[in-house]
Amino acid sequence: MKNVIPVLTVVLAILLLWYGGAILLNKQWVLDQAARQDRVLTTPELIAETWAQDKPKLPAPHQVAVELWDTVAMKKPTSKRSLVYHAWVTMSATVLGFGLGTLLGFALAVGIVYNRVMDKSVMPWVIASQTIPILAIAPMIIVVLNAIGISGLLPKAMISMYLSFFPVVVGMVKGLRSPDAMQLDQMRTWSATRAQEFRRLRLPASMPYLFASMKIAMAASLVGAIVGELPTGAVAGLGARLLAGSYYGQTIQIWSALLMAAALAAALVGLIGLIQRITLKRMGMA
Amino acid sequence: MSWILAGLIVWALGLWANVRLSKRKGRAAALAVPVIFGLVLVFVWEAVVRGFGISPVLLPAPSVIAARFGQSSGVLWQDFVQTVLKGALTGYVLGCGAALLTAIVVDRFDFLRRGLLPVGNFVAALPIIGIAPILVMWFGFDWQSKAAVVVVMVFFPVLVNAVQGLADTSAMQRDLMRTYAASYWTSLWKLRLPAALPFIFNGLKIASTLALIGAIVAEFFGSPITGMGFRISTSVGLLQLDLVWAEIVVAALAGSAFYGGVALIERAATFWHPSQRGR
Amino acid sequence: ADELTLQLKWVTQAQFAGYYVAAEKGFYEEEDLDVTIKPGGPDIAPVQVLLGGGADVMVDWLPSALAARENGAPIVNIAQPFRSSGLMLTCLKEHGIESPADFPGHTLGTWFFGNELPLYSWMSKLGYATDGSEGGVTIQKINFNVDPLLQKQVECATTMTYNEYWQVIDAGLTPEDLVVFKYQDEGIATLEDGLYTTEENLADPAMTEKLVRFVRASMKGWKYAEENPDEAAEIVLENDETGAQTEEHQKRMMGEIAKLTAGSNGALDPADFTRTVEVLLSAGADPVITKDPGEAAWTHAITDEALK
Amino acid sequence: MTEQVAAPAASVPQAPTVISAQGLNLVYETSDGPVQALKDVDLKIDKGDFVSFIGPSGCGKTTFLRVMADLETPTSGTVLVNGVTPEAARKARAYGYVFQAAGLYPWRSIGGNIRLPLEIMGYSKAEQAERVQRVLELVELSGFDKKYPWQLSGGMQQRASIARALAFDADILLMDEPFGALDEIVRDHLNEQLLALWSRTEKTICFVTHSIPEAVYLSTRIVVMSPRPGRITDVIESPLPKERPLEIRDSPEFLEIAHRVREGLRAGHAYD
Amino acid sequence: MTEQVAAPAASVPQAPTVISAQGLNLVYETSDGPVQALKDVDLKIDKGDFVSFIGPSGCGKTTFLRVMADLETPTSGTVLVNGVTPEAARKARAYGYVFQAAGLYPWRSIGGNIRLPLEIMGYSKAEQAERVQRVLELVELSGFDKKYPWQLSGGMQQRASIARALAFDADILLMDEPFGALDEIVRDHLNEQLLALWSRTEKTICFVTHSIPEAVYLSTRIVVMSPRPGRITDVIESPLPKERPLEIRDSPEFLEIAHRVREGLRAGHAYD
Ligand SMILES: Nc1ncnc2c1ncn2[C@@H]1O[C@H](COP(=O)(O)OP(=O)(O)OP(=O)(O)O)[C@@H](O)[C@H]1O
Ligand SMILES: Nc1ncnc2c1ncn2[C@@H]1O[C@H](COP(=O)(O)OP(=O)(O)OP(=O)(O)O)[C@@H](O)[C@H]1O
Ligand SMILES: Cc1ncc(C[n+]2csc(CCO)c2C)c(N)n1
Ligand SMILES: [Mg+2]
Ligand SMILES: [Mg+2]
Repeated sequence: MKNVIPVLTVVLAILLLWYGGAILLNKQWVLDQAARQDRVLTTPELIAETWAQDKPKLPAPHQVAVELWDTVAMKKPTSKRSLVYHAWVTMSATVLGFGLGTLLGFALAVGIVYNRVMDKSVMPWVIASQTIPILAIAPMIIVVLNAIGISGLLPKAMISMYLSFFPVVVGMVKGLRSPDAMQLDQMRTWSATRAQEFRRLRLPASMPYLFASMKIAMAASLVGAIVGELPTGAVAGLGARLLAGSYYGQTIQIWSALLMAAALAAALVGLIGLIQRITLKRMGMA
Repeated sequence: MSWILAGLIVWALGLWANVRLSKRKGRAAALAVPVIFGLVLVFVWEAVVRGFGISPVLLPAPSVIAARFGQSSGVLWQDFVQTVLKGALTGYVLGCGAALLTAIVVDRFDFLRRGLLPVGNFVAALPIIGIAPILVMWFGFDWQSKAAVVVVMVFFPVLVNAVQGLADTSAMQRDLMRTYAASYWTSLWKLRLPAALPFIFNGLKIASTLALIGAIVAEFFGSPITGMGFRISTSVGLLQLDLVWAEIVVAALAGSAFYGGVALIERAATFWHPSQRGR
Repeated sequence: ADELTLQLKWVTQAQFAGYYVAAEKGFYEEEDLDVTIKPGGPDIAPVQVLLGGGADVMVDWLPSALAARENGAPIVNIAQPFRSSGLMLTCLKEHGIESPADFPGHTLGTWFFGNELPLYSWMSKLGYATDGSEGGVTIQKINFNVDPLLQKQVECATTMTYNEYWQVIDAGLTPEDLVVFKYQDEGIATLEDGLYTTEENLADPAMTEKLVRFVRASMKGWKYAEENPDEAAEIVLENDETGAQTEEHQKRMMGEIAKLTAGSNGALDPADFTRTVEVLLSAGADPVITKDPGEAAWTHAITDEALK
Repeated sequence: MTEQVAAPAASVPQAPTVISAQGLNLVYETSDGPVQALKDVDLKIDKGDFVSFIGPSGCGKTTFLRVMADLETPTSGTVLVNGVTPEAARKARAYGYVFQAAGLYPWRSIGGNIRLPLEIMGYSKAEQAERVQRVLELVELSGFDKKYPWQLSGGMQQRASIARALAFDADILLMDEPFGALDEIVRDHLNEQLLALWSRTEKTICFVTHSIPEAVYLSTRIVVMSPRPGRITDVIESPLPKERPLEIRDSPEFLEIAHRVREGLRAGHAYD
Repeated sequence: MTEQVAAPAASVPQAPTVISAQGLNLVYETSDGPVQALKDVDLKIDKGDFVSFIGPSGCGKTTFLRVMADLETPTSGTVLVNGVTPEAARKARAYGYVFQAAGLYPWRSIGGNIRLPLEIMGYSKAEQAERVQRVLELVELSGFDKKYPWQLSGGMQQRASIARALAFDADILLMDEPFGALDEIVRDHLNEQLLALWSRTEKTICFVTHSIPEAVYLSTRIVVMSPRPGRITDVIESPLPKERPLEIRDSPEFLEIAHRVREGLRAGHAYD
């Protein structure tokens, strides 16, 4: 609770900058329009108009707020015009992709830690895989998956998975290797099996790492889902909203979809944080 | 059929070689194993594309990509300069530099830390895909807007890591500085910055892959008629998939080299850290 | 019913009204067809979908279809519901461009992804370099909206008569603020929005038979849409899943689309095809296509059957 | 669990050999070059012996213990434990090992930490609970089994780690400076307890310490080692009786052995 | 640098008071409730004193040292150091502090670690080099100045940390179990060295230890503390002369003081 005042201060500062920025960026258009219509604007008029444009370069915060209110609270959540509906569509793909990515990442990490060949050969390629601009070839992936009959939620989830498995691999490899030499030696003196060593030492030791990387993975997964929604443009989801907004120059719509996406990410990441706190508390580590 | 068979055989051979090699010690083996893994991957790809007769419009074979690589090296180089050297690198340097300075300020003023970090986390959750078009609108079509996207993308990972790193000193290490009655700047310079280096490099490494991806993706939302992202997005429309893949190869090579470079510097700068000492 | 998948070139909008009308009004059903319409998007290459087996027919423009053909995609035009081109270049009057002779020294924006081909051909026909050098023009890639024009990042922008032009108007500019060059009027029109399938499909009698029925029903849809533009626009709106389209815009778009489909019974006019190929071949240094694909790139086999 | 290895052994005059090392050498390859940690080490330890290892820091005491426990492989030479290789002995769970630092798992309570080896070795739940209680009492930590390691002081943690090694029936106990972090009074107390346990159970104990009085008080034999390369310079048999009250430390025999150990140690140092 | 604080003091019969604590209480607020670490502590330390603190683990020895060094603020009571508050004394760089663990900075070599306080206090480069060499010799680590902490054994690290505290001219030396990790021979040697340094420099030394002989051997006064809440139960003045050969430890006076300390300690424990 100590954070409330600092956070509010920062938010306030951002709002001020935002309003100021809106004036700066939208000024040109307002002036051009006035010139075309032979009007002369006073400064207050100018400012008022920059904050009330239909298709501003940067919409003012209240414009976005009104749009959010209209599309979140005033529409039936099942309506195609409701942001809640689109957020739901994106969230399904995000969560599915996140689940798949976490599983894949976990499996790879276990393989890397327990198998010499994987340890030596896989990691450089895992890193290289993330330097491929998957976002750039997402459309092709969608098309190719479509061609072999996979469509709907799964292609989006696959892109999410591709982006989210990486932080999990990296974090889990670190976590599974975090027990120190002495702790491993103890297991040896008790002549514990590999499975016992894994369940009773490596796994619990890796928990803090797992949660930290799951948070990153969740955020990445959301980006993946949105990217997956872009090329199939006309379909549902926050990504489709962003795109449609962009085709028709609806900046306000873009910003509201964007803020909705950020809120969704914050909520999902917060959920993991909650699970983390409960789990670590029960393990006596918090 | 013969291609598929060949693919299977090469795969088995590669696996066998790696199982043997990974038992050996030494630099050469450590290098050979992933290389063999990669070569096998490429060969199997070739075999699958040829064996199943996959249309070049869907997935070109590596040999076709390689041929295109040679043919279009001029275009590839020009795109590389535009995207990587101008867009990604500039943005990376600016973004990481700004993040480090901010980290120090944030670390100095607790009020900012408690206010800025939660908001920062929220802002960092804004998908790049949504930000890119806006930044292109603000900063124009050329590399400046790509650099801006990269700045936004790398800023928070580096900031968060740096802030965490600056706080990662043990009570005893700080107490020692206290007994010396060291000033804030002295203890920053002699204790907290060195202690933060492993974290900072962690952030810099993450940022190095993000930078490239960010620059390329941003080009999807507006670019002059050059650049890797531009080429990828427009060549798909012309069905020049071989050129698309050649660009992707450039991206992967550049990204891996970038990451590797940062990792090398990390190794030199944090040689003392347990993670760099072991194994 | 027989299943068939149609891949559109762009998002759900009145540009594709004929197909949505045919589906909604039961014309496909009457032909015993179950048609799935897949919307496109900015980064979807319909040819890829077609060749990958994700669709049986696609809507594409002839220039990019021919370019794909040269790159090894065996695709064939089987019908041409659009007679005229809706492509144009829109400039702000304040930049002082009144005729194509004024282009040099200015920045022209166009979509890429195959859509740039007509513009390049035009410029080359005019004899202008496109690399921004002295006496030439600068080509700028723009995304599929008109912001760069409004914000003066380009001086002219590619627009469609039925869509982007009206976005400029909606933004608050008047027709008097603008100068437009229609490709149709400049004599460099290339064929848009045709129906294409693969050579492989055409070799399969069962498939051709299905395509015949499909084209017949689609043309019925188009003609219905031409006659009932407002109802057609409503149907399109119902099929838009983003919920982002507006009624006003779609009704206006349908009105403009009707002008482009007017005069086509669905059969490709070989003269139009030849003109398109000429325009494309005339592009100078880096031509879109290097040789005339000839009659292999189109067929009347389907329309002949369908229009019987 | 360990029957197949444990020799039948009663306390006969010539007890069977439990550990025998011959011509043991161990070289660590480090980035600074090789480090010879053990050089030509020969040693025989009989069943029921209490052997202390003493020597300057870095002389190879820990290394020797680790070799016995199959945590380190000697470069050359042979070690036999209960007549088999250290590996076989380890697999037969012949060892209880107390490490130089406590090394408790932070996510397990004290009770959970002590239960860990019992779970791994497959003791029944009831047996586990019973044993945990017993060893907690032995190290005077009853009532702390629900606490987590970070809620205990360093000395308490070290005692918990000793309890963990005593919880299961290993007949060889390897203890690496187990009492280093404790104050003198607690240390005396635990010394007494350890001696009592040892004479009750006939375990064989190898014990590393830096304290000369502690070594003399506890052991039947004291092994003095010299610094790198680690060699055994002296093996001192203690004539002290098995029954040892704390006051024995003021007896002349005691002081005399302590003196001998001190001399042996001093020989390994550079000073005077 | 420290002149303004250091009292002029020669070894006159009634040396000036360097540290005086009165009615000191310190309570740690923890999630398990408050922990009283120091209760009603009164103590006076004169210039040139060598004071040992001894007591069971967790009795508040470290806490008391930390209060003196202004690393902890007492809940109530007053402390004066050189007649000023601990904070002012700290700012005047009156302390050299040796922590319970070595706490070297891993990114600095041994030489770099010892140089650290010298750099901060603005010694000239030449002076720095000269002092580093001198203290390295003192703790027998000459030749190791280019090594990094993790390349040294625990005992060597601890000696480096002692060297670090000796490198600059603090006239109060606070040492928290500095010799805990060392073997007996090295420990004896460093004890001698420390005594020599002390009698040469007239520093005031506060020294925490668990070893009774060490406390008796080194100190002019021994402060015995009892467990929580930490109180001072006894302050023993040593009649031993300033000149102390190692053999003094066998003298009757020595044994008699040791006995008194042991009795004081035992009173604080639960056993017998
Ligand atoms: N894993 C290792 N790699 C390289 N050298 C090692 C390793 N472990 C120990 N050494 C070196 O081997 C020598 C013996 O080490 P060991 O730990 O056995 O000493 P010790 O007698 O237990 O010392 P201490 O009393 O300080 O615990 C030392 O010089 C040490 O530096
Ligand atoms: N930061 C802290 N927060 C809460 N309690 C603390 C803290 N530091 C010490 N204590 C508690 O205060 C008491 C005194 O601790 P202190 O470290 O002074 O003991 P000590 O005499 O130095 O013990 P040792 O000989 O083990 O070093 C202990 O019970 C300890 O648990
Ligand atoms: C894949 C693809 N994307 C966009 C266009 C350009 N385009 C043609 S019609 C239209 C609809 C709105 O006017 C747009 C944007 C294209 N030809 N192909
Ligand atoms: Mg050791
Ligand atoms: Mg202490």
